[in-house]
Amino acid sequence: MPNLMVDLAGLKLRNPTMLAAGVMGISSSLMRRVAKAGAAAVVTKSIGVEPRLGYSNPTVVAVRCGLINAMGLSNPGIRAFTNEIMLLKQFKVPVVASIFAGNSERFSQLAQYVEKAGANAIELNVSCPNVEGVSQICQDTSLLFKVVEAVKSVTSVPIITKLSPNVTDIVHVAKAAEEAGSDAVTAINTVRAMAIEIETGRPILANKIGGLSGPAIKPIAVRCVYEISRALKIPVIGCGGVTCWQDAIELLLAGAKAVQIGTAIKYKELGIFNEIVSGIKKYLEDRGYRKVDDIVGLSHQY
Amino acid sequence: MPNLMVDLAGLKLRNPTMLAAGVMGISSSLMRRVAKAGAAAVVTKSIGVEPRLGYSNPTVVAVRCGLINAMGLSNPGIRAFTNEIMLLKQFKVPVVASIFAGNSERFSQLAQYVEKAGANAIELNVSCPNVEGVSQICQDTSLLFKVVEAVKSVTSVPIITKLSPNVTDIVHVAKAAEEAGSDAVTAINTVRAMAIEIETGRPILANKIGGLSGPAIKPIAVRCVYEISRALKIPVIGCGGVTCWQDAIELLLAGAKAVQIGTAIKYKELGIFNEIVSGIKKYLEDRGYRKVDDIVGLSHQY
Amino acid sequence: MTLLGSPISIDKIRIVKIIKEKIEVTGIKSLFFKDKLCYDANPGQFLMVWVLGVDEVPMSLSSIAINNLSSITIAKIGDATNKLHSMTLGDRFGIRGPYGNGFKLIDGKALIVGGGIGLAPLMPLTKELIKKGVEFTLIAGAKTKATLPFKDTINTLQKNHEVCVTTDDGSYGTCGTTTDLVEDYLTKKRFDMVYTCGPENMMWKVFQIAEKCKTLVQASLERHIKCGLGLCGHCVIDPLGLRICKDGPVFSSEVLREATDFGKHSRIPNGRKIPIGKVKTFK
Amino acid sequence: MTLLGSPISIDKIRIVKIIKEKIEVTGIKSLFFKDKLCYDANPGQFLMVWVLGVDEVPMSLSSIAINNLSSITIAKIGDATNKLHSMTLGDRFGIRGPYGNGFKLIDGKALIVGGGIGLAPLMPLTKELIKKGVEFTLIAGAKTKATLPFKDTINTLQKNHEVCVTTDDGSYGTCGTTTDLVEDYLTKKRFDMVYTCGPENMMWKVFQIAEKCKTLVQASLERHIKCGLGLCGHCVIDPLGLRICKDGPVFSSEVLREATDFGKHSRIPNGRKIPIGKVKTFK
Ligand SMILES: Cc1cc2nc3c(=O)[nH]c(=O)nc-3n(C[C@H](O)[C@H](O)[C@H](O)COP(=O)(O)OP(=O)(O)OC[C@H]3O[C@@H](n4cnc5c(N)ncnc54)[C@H](O)[C@@H]3O)c2cc1C
Ligand SMILES: Cc1cc2nc3c(=O)[nH]c(=O)nc-3n(C[C@H](O)[C@H](O)[C@H](O)COP(=O)(O)OP(=O)(O)OC[C@H]3O[C@@H](n4cnc5c(N)ncnc54)[C@H](O)[C@@H]3O)c2cc1C
Ligand SMILES: Cc1cc2nc3c(=O)[nH]c(=O)nc-3n(C[C@H](O)[C@H](O)[C@H](O)COP(=O)(O)O)c2cc1C
Ligand SMILES: Cc1cc2nc3c(=O)[nH]c(=O)nc-3n(C[C@H](O)[C@H](O)[C@H](O)COP(=O)(O)O)c2cc1C
Ligand code: FES
Ligand code: FES
Repeated sequence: MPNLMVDLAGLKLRNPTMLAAGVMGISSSLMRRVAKAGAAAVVTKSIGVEPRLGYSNPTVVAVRCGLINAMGLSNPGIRAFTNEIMLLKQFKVPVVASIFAGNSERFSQLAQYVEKAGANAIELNVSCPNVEGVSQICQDTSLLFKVVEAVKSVTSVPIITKLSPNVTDIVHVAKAAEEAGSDAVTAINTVRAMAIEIETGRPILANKIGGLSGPAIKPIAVRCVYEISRALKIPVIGCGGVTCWQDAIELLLAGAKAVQIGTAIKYKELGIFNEIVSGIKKYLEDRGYRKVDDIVGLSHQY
Repeated sequence: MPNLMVDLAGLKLRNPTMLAAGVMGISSSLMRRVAKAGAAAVVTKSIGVEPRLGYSNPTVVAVRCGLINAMGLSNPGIRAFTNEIMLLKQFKVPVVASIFAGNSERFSQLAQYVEKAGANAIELNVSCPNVEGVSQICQDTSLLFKVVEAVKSVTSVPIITKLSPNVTDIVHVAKAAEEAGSDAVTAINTVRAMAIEIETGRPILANKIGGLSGPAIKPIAVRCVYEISRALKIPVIGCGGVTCWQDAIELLLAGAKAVQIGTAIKYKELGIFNEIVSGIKKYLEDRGYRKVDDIVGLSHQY
Repeated sequence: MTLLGSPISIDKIRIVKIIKEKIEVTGIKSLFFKDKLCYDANPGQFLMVWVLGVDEVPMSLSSIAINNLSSITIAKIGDATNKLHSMTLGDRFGIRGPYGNGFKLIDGKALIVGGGIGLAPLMPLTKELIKKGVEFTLIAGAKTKATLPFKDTINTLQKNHEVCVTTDDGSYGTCGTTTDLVEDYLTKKRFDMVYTCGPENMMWKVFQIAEKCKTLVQASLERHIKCGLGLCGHCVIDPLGLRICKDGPVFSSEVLREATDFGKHSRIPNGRKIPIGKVKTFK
Repeated sequence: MTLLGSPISIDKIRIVKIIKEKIEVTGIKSLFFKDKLCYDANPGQFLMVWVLGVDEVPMSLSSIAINNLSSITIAKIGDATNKLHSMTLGDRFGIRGPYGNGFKLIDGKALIVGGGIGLAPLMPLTKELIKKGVEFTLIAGAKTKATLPFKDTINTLQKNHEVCVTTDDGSYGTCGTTTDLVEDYLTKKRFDMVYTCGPENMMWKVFQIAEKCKTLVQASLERHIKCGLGLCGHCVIDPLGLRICKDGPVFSSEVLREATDFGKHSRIPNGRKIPIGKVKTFK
């Protein structure tokens, strides 16, 4: 019986699957349901200091190989959301609070809030592809450095930086996060994309441009995880298009210590978590591996 | 009967479809076949000064929503290839010669060669995602500027710059190409990606990392074309994942004056060109448009 | 399961043309259109309706494939519904879906309780029950005669079914509320299922009465819908973590008993949970 | 057509294990493996064989689903084929395919002409012809006895079919070349089709003879295969623009007549076209 536990820079997971940020992460009840379905931890919707309405609908459009979304970081604000984190803690669900802001002060403020509420780790969303002020952070490594450093100096839980694929050199950005003290990175957030309805000629999303997720981006996620995990010492969490256990294994082999799952829930509902966990277990078992770490980054040797 | 003709910065096309670079473009016979199948122009395989073997196999891997390739710019070198261009001219196939090099001198040299051989236009491949020295050009706008300017100063046929989506800000790069005198741009080349075989843990491509093409990247191409065509005055050629006529229309509405087709040939063989041309024609006809230009960039108004 | 939404998946937006329109009463209008994917819809399922340039909002199917036409019936509330009301024959909007679970048909005898625009998903339900030979009684309520939609259909149903109409002011049918009548019916007769849609406080009262009378309920709930795909979580009902758009919109008694949000709390578009009375609703 | 290659498409690499091996002669070895997608393969189709860490090369199926096993038969030529020769029971390689068109079965009487390792795709062809009840004569040639593969199969075929073996040095069968025998047969007897695979100059001569004798030919050609998907164009035959991997590898007389590259020119891996004698081939 292989051991599925993973230690992510101090964040202990009973298996390597997590819920990705922004998917179902608006209420403790849904996140609890996700945890019951098998996810070892949940990442919340990205929360800002103030309540935020986000963009108007359509905020999501299905395309052939995935989804494009531009929610616009709608969220109830940190004060209202604190309650959801505390409820999750009652249910003993390991929770990673995703936070976003435009500068390091507000990031620090948010981090302190969610840590106090009981978050087991904090994911910094510096990579939302379609919100002014947030997408820029991961494009400016000195700003990113400041944000991570500031958050790190006021918190004691693990800090995870969520990276964007919409940059020329993701390794360069990841290194800045590492140097600034990030305990782990998540790769990747969505890829900037767009869909136009051809009968009307209209961009479908109210925000026109959004972020592509789902099967389409898995090969991009594999590449990013591979590149980053070879260059960094801190753990990488793989994210992007994981839709079956084989995809999860591919990301682990590429160098991810754990995987996040978002869009696939649309295709397979919450059963996806158990499907992936069983798949990973069987994969390890069949090949005589004892623990998940045994296969993390195995592809690097070639 | 709508007029399908398109004038691409002086390159006259009988319809808005072209063969994308690197697909079938190694021999005049295949390119002629593509033209017979309906393509208004063909772009050749990217040609360098010297013969080049490229990477060893596997050079292509099929993934769920497309292909990843790392051919490594294998090509017979400009001297041997000149013959293919001349043959194409005999058959009166409009030919866009794709060329690559590491610096502006060699780019100019190649440009003069292919123009002399009869190329109707030249596409500068400054965006191959997996070859050292070439991928860097479109990441360094001042180098790109030099290359385009140099080529422009020694040629009189239209110069098309092929752009990479693997940059933080594609509009910025496109503008540099325009300012340097590029007559048009093609967007997009492939997206850096990777596939790992999970039984063995091995990266599949010999070069490990390659470029993703096909349906997966169409929403990324739509976004790039939309962004670029709104910011530039020169025409944009859309490329990336076009697999049916609806995809072609979507790119035209996004702002492309013509579309290139590559990977879809794997799914639909050469019939794809006629399918798309008829689809565009019917679309225009049904809505009372007289020419392709009538719908180019229609989405910009919203 | 098709892993990759193919171009004809229900998630793809289809642009449809208004082929027929019908003003039900002032402020409530039905728009009819042709869409193949709606042919197999269940009563209670909804569409995401893309009002071009304005918004994308959920709307129940108020008729399904009658002479190939389906319809939505819209109460005029705000931007999107105003725009839909301003549209006429030949105008276009986008749809995706049908989404959600819809009502489960039962055997036996049903009580159908609809309030105002909440009657919309109940109209195709009556059609299906008739097809299946299920006996039913319909209670249709509205504030006044002037706000009761579907009068034609209700009148037609009256010929072969027990139908009670109530208005708060007695301007049409009997004077009173639907819940008064529900209490009457459920205590006097045996029903195998209560189907209800309408203002949430009405549905909540119906559910309380039905519980007392040991009768099962299927209620179609409403929350703010963003994605309609079960992903964003905005339409959640605590504490079970049920998504209106995917696990609902129709929930049965077993679930309603545990759904403490029901009748009490809702979430506003930014995701904050507030007491239900404070939510501006369309009814 | 499935637009999106699903995970079970033929293009997905499958890792297979060597379940049986057979040294045909020194330098030619067959490897047997189990693969469901090969069950429906046609004789003449090929696989792209991923020799882990070395190369990915085309190999014809030399047997198809015999007791669920299929095989490739490898002539030792260079890096990839050396590596395949060094592999043994339990070792693994990757495959995708089967690709290409394969031989078209005819009614009537067939002449099969194979040279050396070129006999590989012809072995499953004989099996299919037998199944279909098509009469055939087999001409199998090699340089010497020591380089003639498939001797067992050839011997078995001999029991019910006309079989001629020739070696350049006469060390096995008759002394001479396959083409000498082809000329003999075609001038003396009537055949409805000549199936051939082997060194290109051999096939070219066979084709010339067949043309003279007004007999149709199906020849399995070979060029440098990169993608195997019909995309890269490296495997092209001028001037028709035919791709070995997609339009071939088997071409019939109508095409061969126009294919001026046939027997004359080939492309080296960088895409340059050179006279065929100058290409280092595997035969
Ligand atoms: C499953 C379901 C089925 C529905 N069926 C019908 C129907 O058949 N007929 C009908 O008239 N109405 C129906 N509604 C309600 C309808 O969606 C809202 O009236 C409509 O969205 C209002 O949009 P607006 O732009 O006109 O109003 P706005 O000015 O945007 O808002 C007014 C109020 O409408 C509601 N609303 C707005 N946007 C949404 C949204 N995306 N999701 C849910 N509520 C929203 C909110 O309560 C809001 O306070 C249904 C709602 C749900 C959840
Ligand atoms: C459709 C087809 C079917 C084939 N079937 C068989 C078969 O059943 N048995 C068999 O032994 N061989 C077969 N071959 C030939 C086989 O692919 C080559 O012998 C093999 O690729 C040599 O690889 P290598 O690394 O050992 O040699 P290398 O040292 O790489 O090269 C030696 C020579 O092999 C040939 N070659 C190398 N790579 C390729 C390639 N990708 N595509 C085509 N030729 C190549 C070239 O002529 C080259 O000069 C077939 C070829 C084709 C096109
Ligand atoms: C509807 C939706 C909302 C999302 N919201 C957020 C968010 O708030 N913060 C964030 O960091 N990522 C957000 N993401 C990105 C996901 O966390 C994830 O990085 C991305 O979707 C790729 O993974 P997937 O293909 O498994 O969905 C969102 C994705 C979707 C589809
Ligand atoms: C096998 C293959 C080879 C390619 N070679 C080149 C090349 O030599 N030069 C170039 O500019 N683009 C090359 N491309 C990129 C295509 O021209 C095109 O930009 C990309 O594939 C996206 O379009 P598609 O999805 O229609 O294929 C190649 C693509 C493929 C699939
Ligand atoms: S509206 Fe997004 S989950 Fe229901
Ligand atoms: S090998 Fe690429 S087209 Fe045949």
